[in-house]
Amino acid sequence: MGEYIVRRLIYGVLVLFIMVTFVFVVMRAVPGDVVTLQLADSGATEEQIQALETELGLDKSMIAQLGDWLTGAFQGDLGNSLWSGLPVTEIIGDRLPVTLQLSLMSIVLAILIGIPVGVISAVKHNTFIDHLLRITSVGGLSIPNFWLGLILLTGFALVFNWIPPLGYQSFIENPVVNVQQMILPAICLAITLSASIVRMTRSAVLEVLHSDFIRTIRSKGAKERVVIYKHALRNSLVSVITLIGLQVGYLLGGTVVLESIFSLPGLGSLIFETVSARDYPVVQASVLIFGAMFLLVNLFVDVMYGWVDPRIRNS
Amino acid sequence: SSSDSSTDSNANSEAESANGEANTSEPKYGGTFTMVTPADPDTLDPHRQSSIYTHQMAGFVYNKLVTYETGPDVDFTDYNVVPDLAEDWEISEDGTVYTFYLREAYWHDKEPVNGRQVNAEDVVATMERIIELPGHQAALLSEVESIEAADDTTVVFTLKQPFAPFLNFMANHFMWILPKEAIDGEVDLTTDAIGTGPFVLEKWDDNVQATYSRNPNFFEEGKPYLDELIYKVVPDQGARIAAFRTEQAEVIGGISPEELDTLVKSNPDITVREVLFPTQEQVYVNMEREPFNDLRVRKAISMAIDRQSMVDSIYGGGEVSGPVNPSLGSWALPLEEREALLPYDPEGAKELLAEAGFPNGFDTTLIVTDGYGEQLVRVAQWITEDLRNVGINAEMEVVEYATYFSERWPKVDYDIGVGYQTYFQEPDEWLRTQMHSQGARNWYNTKDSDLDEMLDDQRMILDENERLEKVHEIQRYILENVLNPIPVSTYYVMTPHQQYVKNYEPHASYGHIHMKNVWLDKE
Amino acid sequence: MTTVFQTRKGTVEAVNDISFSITKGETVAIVGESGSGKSVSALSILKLLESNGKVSSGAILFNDLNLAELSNEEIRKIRGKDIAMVFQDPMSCLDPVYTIGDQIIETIKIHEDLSKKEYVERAIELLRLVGLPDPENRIHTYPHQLSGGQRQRVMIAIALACRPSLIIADEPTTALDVTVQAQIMELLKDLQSKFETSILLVTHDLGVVAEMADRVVVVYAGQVVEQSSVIELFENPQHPYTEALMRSIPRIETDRNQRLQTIKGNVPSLDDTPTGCRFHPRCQFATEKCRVEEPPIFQVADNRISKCWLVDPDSDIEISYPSATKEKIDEDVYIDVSNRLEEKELLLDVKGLKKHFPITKGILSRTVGHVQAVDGVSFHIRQGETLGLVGESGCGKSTVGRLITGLIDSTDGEVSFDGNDLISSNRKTMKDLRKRMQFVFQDPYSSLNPRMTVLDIIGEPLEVHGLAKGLDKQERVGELLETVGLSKNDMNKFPHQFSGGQLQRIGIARALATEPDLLICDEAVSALDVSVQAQILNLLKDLQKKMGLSYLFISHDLNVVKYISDRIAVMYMGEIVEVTDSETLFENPMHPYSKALISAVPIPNPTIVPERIILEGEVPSPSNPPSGCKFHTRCPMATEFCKQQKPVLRELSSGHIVSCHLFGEGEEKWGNIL
Amino acid sequence: MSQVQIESEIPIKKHLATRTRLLRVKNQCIRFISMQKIGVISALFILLVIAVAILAPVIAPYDPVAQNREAFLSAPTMQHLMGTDDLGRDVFSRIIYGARISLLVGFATVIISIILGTIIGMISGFFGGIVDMVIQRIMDSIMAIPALILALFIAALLGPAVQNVIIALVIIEIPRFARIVRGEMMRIRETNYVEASRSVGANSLRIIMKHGLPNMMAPIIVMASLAFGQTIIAEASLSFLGIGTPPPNSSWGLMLSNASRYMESAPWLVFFPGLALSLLVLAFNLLGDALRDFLDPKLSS
Ligand SMILES: Nc1ncnc2c1ncn2[C@@H]1O[C@H](COP(=O)(O)OP(=O)(O)OP(=O)(O)O)[C@@H](O)[C@H]1O
Ligand SMILES: Nc1ncnc2c1ncn2[C@@H]1O[C@H](COP(=O)(O)OP(=O)(O)OP(=O)(O)O)[C@@H](O)[C@H]1O
Ligand SMILES: [Mg+2]
Ligand SMILES: [Mg+2]
Repeated sequence: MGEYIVRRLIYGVLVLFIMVTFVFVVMRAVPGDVVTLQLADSGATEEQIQALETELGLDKSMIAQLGDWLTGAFQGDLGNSLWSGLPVTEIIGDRLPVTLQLSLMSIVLAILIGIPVGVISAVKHNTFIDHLLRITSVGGLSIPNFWLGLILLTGFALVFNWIPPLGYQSFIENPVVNVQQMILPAICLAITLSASIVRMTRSAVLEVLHSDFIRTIRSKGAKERVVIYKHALRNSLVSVITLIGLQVGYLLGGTVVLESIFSLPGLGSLIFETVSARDYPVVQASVLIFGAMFLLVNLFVDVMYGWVDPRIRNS
Repeated sequence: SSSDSSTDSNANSEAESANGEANTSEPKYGGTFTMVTPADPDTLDPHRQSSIYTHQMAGFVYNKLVTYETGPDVDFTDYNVVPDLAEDWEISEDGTVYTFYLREAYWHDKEPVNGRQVNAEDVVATMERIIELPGHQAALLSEVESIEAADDTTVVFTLKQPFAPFLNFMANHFMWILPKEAIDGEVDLTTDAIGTGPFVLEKWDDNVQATYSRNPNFFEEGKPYLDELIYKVVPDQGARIAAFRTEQAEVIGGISPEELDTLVKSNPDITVREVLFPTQEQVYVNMEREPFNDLRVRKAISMAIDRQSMVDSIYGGGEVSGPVNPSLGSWALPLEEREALLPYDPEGAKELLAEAGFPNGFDTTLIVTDGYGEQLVRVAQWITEDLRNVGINAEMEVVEYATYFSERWPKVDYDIGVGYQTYFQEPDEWLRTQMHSQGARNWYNTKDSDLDEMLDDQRMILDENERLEKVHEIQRYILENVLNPIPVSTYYVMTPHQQYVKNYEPHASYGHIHMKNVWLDKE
Repeated sequence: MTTVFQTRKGTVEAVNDISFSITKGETVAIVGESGSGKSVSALSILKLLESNGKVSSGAILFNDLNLAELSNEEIRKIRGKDIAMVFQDPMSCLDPVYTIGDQIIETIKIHEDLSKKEYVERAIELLRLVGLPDPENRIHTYPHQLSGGQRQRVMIAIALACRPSLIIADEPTTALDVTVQAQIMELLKDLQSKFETSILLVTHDLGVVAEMADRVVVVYAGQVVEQSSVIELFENPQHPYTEALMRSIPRIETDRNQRLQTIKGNVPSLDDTPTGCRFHPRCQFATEKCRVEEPPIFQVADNRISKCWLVDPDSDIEISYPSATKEKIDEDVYIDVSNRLEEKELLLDVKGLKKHFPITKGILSRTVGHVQAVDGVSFHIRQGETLGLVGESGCGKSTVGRLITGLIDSTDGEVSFDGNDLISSNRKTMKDLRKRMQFVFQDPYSSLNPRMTVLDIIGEPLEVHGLAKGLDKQERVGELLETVGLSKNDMNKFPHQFSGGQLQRIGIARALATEPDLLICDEAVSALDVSVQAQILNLLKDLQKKMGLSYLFISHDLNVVKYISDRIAVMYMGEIVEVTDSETLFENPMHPYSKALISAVPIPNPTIVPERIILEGEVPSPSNPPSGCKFHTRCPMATEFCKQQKPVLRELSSGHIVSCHLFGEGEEKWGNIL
Repeated sequence: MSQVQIESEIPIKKHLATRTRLLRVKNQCIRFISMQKIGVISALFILLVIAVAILAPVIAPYDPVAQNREAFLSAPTMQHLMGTDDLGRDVFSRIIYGARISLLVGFATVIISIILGTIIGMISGFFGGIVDMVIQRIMDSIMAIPALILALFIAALLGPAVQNVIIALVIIEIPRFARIVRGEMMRIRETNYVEASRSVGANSLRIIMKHGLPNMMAPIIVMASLAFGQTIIAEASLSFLGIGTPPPNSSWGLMLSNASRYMESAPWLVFFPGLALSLLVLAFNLLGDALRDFLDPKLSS
């Protein structure tokens, strides 16, 4: 397992490298550059523009820039923002926890809703409840979460005269306020995710319920509850976990929209802001972090497999 | 620059009515004032950033040598220069030497400045920094030959030649005075600010909020009244309104007129400040491209636009603007004259087009960026429709902001465009930067030697009335003979604040310089 | 104890009015072709049917308790405690995520309240009982860490956990190799005698029945057609179906020159059961009465019933099976060709063929070892000859087949076909040679593209080799279909519209399309029911006679191989250990492995008690084969020498080649060492 | 004469074969209709939306960009069934035209990414080895960036335009299709019927085209119908963030984005486009589900 994790990490670094190179090249290839953007309205001279280019290190060849950046990145230095001059690590350090917490809360919420509902749907297979739950879950997948976010926010404001407290506060600072701020966006994100978890749990549990070993367990005289929760669910978890790993991508994407609706200073809105400012290092680093988050979650998912399924653990 | 000054962002406001009663009662001390805006700056360094957010936050902390007057009796657009850090100043006869006498003021009590007294060194260092750094602010001091500290409290500016806008430029928001320690790099100006202003920056969480506390050593005795000032970022309009409703915010900005209407209907108590926006929408054409080099076509475009209906329905009110923005008060042409020179006359437009050889109109592309927010895109759509009505089929192209601002607009790569201009506070800026053939922001290929000459002349006229005449004359000339960029309209910014907020008398210049006077009438 | 089922599945009846009984300590076998309702009957007893099925009428009496009427909760208490089950596929019948210890303990926990320590002790004891070595440590292993045989032992341990009085075993050995099957059967018999448990054995293998059962229930299309004691049944079957079934399996003693008896047609589908006697459409003796009237169950003798009008005491029809069978045999006596084989030309010559599959690891696909799937195999096939290739699962049989046809590249060795070297030949020659060498696959369904019509499937080789197109192709395909006994009209159908036997005929037709000289049949009949298997075997024999084909016949079923092959090669772990003609191999196997293999084959004759050589342990991993003679780890006669020195193939007598130290130079050296 | 007759027989037989195929297709349709009621309803709804989109100029009561300067933000009335927006444009007409954009983005994205994804996946899955290794790493790196983030990145860089949204979404979808196709190809490559085909001498191209493609259609179709829904939502999200379809087009996402400024004063602006969007996505998801069930041999028997 240890070797496996190391291998996956190396592999992840490779993937991140391709990704960053892609982002790096694309950002510089498209129209709009940061120096003009900063100096266009000041009537700055050629020399001033060049001086700024040199100051920002943008006068070097693209390969040299990439090389510099990567060298820095390996040492944990992601460069400085081209606009504020702040270290990118610091900027991201401020934003990352928000996105992480939001994602985490949504995943937990989604699991808490999705798995039990999925199991019920599978057990009540082909009954009215099952149909209802299935349709609801497809419905959950079909509602754009930004729409849901808008409606929840306005709805709460109009009906209860309540909105999440303004001004993001971290969980450590003020857990109560923090949770109040995070809960609505987390619900919006969780709804889509839990809908897919319901569907996946349902089909996985159904499939497992039809497998041979379940018959063995029944033939032992096990109670139905044991059959379902101890055996069927546990065996279905691999597919559910896989799904969560894959859906984390959607979830992280969704954070962008909800962060903007619920005024949360997260990583998603950071990318959004900095892409149009052509703040290359910040965008590169944010994309990198998102990629790394995705890969780490999936690595974690793979490690979870081992925990859930001994066959994978030993191979 | 105009880059970050989205229309939604202006929280400035002007006392329109009923400010008498506010002043009758004694100001109360204390309380927290929360200001909610759609965004905040990337950096706090006021000389490196022209963003309105940077300067709004700078205004709480820093002072200039001179500033503008604010108050119940002062109009939002009155640019009356009054003392700030400079207690007094003298101008030499020939208008080339300005001597400023500093008052006794102390920096905020923060490391490494630790509340020492402000001296001339600080001012000189600041001015040198302004000149050295690339950017718009350097242009404001371009006529300055030397800056010297005559003694600890006296600073002398020597100009290359008489320069009418100088004092006005000294009151410009770029002129925030910084402590020398900060300029020497002992303070991280991107994230921190140590000034002399009414409020002390306690903490800034980028994109979340900035918290300020009362400066007990502020040089204006007894001010400010507020204990705490919070500058909060809430990008979503709905959330801002909700925050206002729930009294989590004292004042909010960037609210669409319709939503404001709904808000006022449900909360009749609230006060809405209505002020002229210090910039305007402009339609500009590329004068090097056919058929826009033809004055008749430009006039036709201008006549096609139903300015008043547009500003009323999109912004909920405003007026026809001119080459100098109406927010500059008397420097702008009087409203009647603007309306007369920029008429709405689709039939006339069609005739002019026919005269110019386009009886059936023509096809073209109109660029706009969404970087300033949705309103401008709506304006562009409105104008597109107006143009279509006179036969100009303009296909609208929404350009990504960075591309717009670094490739299209400054490089004059477009047929027609619709955009905002930066918030200039000097007629010279409005006219010369945009329309002089050498103008830093002449991004329209406008060239007119007569105009160039007139523009050069007016900056030398030291007599204010004489200069005013000249500026008006230039504007008339522009509207009749040049007409690029084509002024569209200036709208009223409507800012709601809670009814218990008193003395909230904002000014058109950047920096919320009125906040030192504000107090809260609540327990 | 009498049980009667009537199970309804939606509208279909999978089991129709079945009655049988089991007494204490007795083994009753249910036999029948696939789909006849064996498993459903077994599952019905414990109400373990899928949710769409239920026992609709009848009673299941267990010690006077009617299981059919019990509530779910009540039946749950009986499951595992009084009646336990063992299922066919040990791979899929254990929960993969819990240790075997947990799974055994779970059973005990459900029914008995003991302390934690006692549970573990009980589990260990059970594992010891079923002969799993090192049970103390093994209880912590997961199912996937065990071999098939070991898992089946665990299944039995679970079944035995609460000392049930009845074990229902549904095809408990079908998924296992013969040698392992022999181990398990031995174990079951042992345990039964120890605990006096009754066993209800569900199987389709008459050999297993003969060996294990006391009484037999024959089912056909959901009905019991015959019930009798095992000896009587094999001696004198009373139902034409039973009779036909027994005739259609090739046995070791079956004359290779005779055709196998087949049962025409297929098992009827459940939604389309024939009227009258359900067997009548396939029955040689069917009369008008059979067609319309369903026969009742006739008591033929004590404890012996048959559901056939033929045994109706009032009936006037005389039955004489032998004559019926004989008539068939007369028709199709084969000319014994084996004598002339020597003269025939050499068609395929394989020398020192090796295939090592690399085991890769890591992102860089580092090779960390090799699976020595085929490790130096040499044999030859003459024109018109059939070579059988037998061996346990995973020994490399299929790989040999693939290597010969060039579907995979060999690591080493030579293959020459009709004088042409295959390995070094270029693409073009290779393609031409392929034309003459065709494959018939094990699973007829999966080897046919489900989205192609039969015309396209059989036409594919014709197109690929540019033999026929358009109309010609259609004609050729039509001919081929007729050759394998199908109709021209089937051309435009899709594979799913055919039965297994028909599909295999299509597979054969495809293989014949290019008019090959050699057919490689990889387990070509293993997936088929016995009666269909017989049809295909007959077809293959006919084709050989007609077209002079040669076969490389790969199978693990020794009875089948014996029946069809002229010579047989026995493989063990990628190596050939013995080659000889089929008679000799069965009469006088030399290699200990061949001996064990042959002795392990269940003989469908209850009167014969086979002398079994039970091989210990499991097949070693081919990626890490034992040193010396690869068989030494399981060989009852292994010596120290075998561990060190690899034996070579030696011709002991004409055409009889063996690789064992017991014969040849090893003997002397062994002597020396001792 | 005889020559002619023989020749004419081929087309007849060919025709017969085609007819059997058609018949099979027809039977499948009938089976689908009888088995998957919800799927049929969804398909009908989608067809309806497609028809509405095509016939938009005929159906829509107003020009979607025409500004009625007499009626800004008018609530639903008989004249404007779903009200008007902030520029006085008819919401109903805009929704009808908006269907064009949603469907255009959906179809273009899905079709282009199916084609490219299938080609890439086939190559990767069939040839394996180093080719597969390289392709997969590239696909991995695209997939490692969360979809919306990648779209946001690309669309924000390229600027707001429908074709840029499609480019962004295609880049996102390609690896997903490629992965499925690759997996299917690897599975099919190992099936007995491919081995059988190889054993009769068929070459790679034939195997890919005759055996590969037809047998992976089922998962591709299911994937495609689900991708439709995701794509439509993604387009809306991008438009919501202001980097999708640019004004004055009437994309649903864009309408929602504008409407968010009038949540209180003109709730119908949020309600109708949101409803249209959800219904269409729901229909695609339900259809995808129905197809999955239908095409899954385990469930369809
Ligand atoms: N859950 C079910 N739903 C519908 N039909 C079923 C179900 N289970 C079994 N059947 C049908 O019942 C019939 C009998 O099946 P059963 O499994 O008992 O056969 P079997 O004799 O055990 O065959 P095999 O030797 O292949 O195991 C078959 O035709 C099968 O298709
Ligand atoms: N492509 C492959 N890669 C790696 N190992 C393989 C491959 N194909 C077969 N093997 C291994 O080679 C050995 C021989 O396999 P093969 O299929 O030839 O056995 P077999 O005798 O035909 O078995 P069975 O009776 O189960 O069909 C097995 O251990 C198998 O796991
Ligand atoms: Mg069975
Ligand atoms: Mg095999």
